[in-house]
Amino acid sequence: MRFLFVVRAGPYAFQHTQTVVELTRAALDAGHEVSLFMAEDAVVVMNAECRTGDNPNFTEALRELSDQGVEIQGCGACCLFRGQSRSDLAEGMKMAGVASLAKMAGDADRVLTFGY
Amino acid sequence: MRFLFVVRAGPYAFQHTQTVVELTRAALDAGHEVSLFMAEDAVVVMNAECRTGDNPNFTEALRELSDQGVEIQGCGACCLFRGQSRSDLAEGMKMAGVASLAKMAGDADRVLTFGY
Amino acid sequence: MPTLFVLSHAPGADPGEAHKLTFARDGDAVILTEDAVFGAGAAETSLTGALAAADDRGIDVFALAPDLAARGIETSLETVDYAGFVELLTQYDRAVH
Amino acid sequence: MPTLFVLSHAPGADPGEAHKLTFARDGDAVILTEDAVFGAGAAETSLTGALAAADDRGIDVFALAPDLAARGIETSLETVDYAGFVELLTQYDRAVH
Amino acid sequence: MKTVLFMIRTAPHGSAAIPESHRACLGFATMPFEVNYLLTEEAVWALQPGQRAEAIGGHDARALVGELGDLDVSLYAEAEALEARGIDSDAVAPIQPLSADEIADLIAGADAVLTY
Amino acid sequence: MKTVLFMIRTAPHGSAAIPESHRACLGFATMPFEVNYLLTEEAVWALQPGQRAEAIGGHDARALVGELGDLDVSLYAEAEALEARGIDSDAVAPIQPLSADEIADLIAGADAVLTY
Repeated sequence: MRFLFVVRAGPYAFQHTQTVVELTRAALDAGHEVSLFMAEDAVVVMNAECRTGDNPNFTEALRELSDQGVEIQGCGACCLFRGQSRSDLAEGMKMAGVASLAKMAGDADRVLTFGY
Repeated sequence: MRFLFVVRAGPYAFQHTQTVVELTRAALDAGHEVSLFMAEDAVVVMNAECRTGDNPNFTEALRELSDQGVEIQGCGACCLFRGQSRSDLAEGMKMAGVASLAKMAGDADRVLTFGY
Repeated sequence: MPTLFVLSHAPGADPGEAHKLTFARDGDAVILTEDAVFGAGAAETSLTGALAAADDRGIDVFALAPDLAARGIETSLETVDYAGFVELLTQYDRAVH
Repeated sequence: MPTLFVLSHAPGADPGEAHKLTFARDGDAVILTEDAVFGAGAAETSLTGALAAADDRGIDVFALAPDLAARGIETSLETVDYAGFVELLTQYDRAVH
Repeated sequence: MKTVLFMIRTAPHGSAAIPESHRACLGFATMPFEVNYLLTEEAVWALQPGQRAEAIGGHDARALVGELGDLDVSLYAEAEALEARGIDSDAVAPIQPLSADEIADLIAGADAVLTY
Repeated sequence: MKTVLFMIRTAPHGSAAIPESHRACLGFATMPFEVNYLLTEEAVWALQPGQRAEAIGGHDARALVGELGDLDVSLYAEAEALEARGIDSDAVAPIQPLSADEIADLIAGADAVLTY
């Protein structure tokens, strides 16, 4: 089965990104496919330069998931609003428009949104 | 009188930054002094590269307020968590630690927090 | 040493806004801003009772005019613009948001 | 065509979590995650009544074990780990968060 | 053709829930989807007439929602929430008020539900 | 010496309110401030015993709050909120339960109130 998780809340202000990382790992372990779409404050997790010290680094977690075949896209406008351009993004993460979100939702068997 | 406004919510996901910009303008007009401290998701507004198209650009609004003497600092750790380093910040905006927040609060006659 | 309580969340979304007023005293004041102005209109909300009780206890209640205008809410409360909000911040000894 | 309702906000902070359950039907299910697990313990919360009513209507109620553990909450509800949460997502036709 | 349901429960203006869901909805409306857009709880305030959003640099939420109707998006609002706020459901046409039971039907008919 | 009051009303773990307020509090505790830290509403769950925060990669909120006590921060919790949640107020020492009236006193004695 293919899942799409959409995240809107910031990765270090709210728990949602942690939940999504764990759900994605569990879904892969069970043989499912996963796509992620980041929007609004969630897009900062796509930034290659995130430095979290001793705390969990969700950019690294997503990089590993990307290596395992998870498709990761983020709202391009939301990135630009927050000062992020294509060259700021970590490997495997792409800027996309709302049509891509629709396409990812259409391709998914299950969609789950993580808002605020 | 000197005001300190502390903002934690993201500038484009919540209204708080707009309110703070307007309050700051009104405070300056009334002859007061204002300091701003950005934390958590609010720090992205300090990024020099924010592109908001036809929508209000709060980075530009803060740049103008900075030119009018408003001190603008942001939580350095929060910046790093979100992939922002010193060189990403707009002119007049500084990364600072929690001791600076305490000093700004100590110097202010009134403090108002804008959380989530 | 009066306090200005600042509310900004929609009354139906955040019961904490009404709860905050349980810490207010005679001479304190409340200002409804942002989505909290949905509690300033004619509709009965989770803030209605708390605001009436506050008023009875000598707590002044204000609402921020630009936030009312943006949302199409008319109010019988006293309204202030951003300059008036700043003025309230100077008149009260501290603000609790 | 049953639905899985996903709750994640603290019951005292967000009345919308209980409200969401008014859209649930026999055969649907609910999972308490993140701060919503504060509604899974012995304490009476704004979710208590809604969850009891859901149970009476044949709506299964689950809670996410790692979120319970992190918060020190013990529950009499059926618990699942992340793998179980994924399994629930496959078993129900859609999820509403 | 898949059916997507946007469920918005967040009040307009204080957050980006309405403009962001509107934007995402545009993405789905250009693809082969049946798109339903439902306002519940505090989000029904989006239908309040007389919004002068320029007072805070925002967008008239009622106009944004109305625009979606022109794109063959079916518009719905929770009847109970409208009534509790004194918003005249006759005045919100073409937005259709729904009972809790009708909302349950709408959910049951969706392939994916995006929440804001 | 100025008095600052941290008022936390947000539940632990679902957001960064506890670790972020803890961190800010450290900044004030190293400066000439009298620092009060008050948990209200859902934030009193921070005092729940038996948290195993490693299950979600987080921090034990009770330990974080307790640490502040070692830095001469005065710790308080809303008695009514503790009672409603069945958290034994004797078991939370040195955190002092306060009535609504005592909380009003604490607010009235503060030069600045930071809310989370």
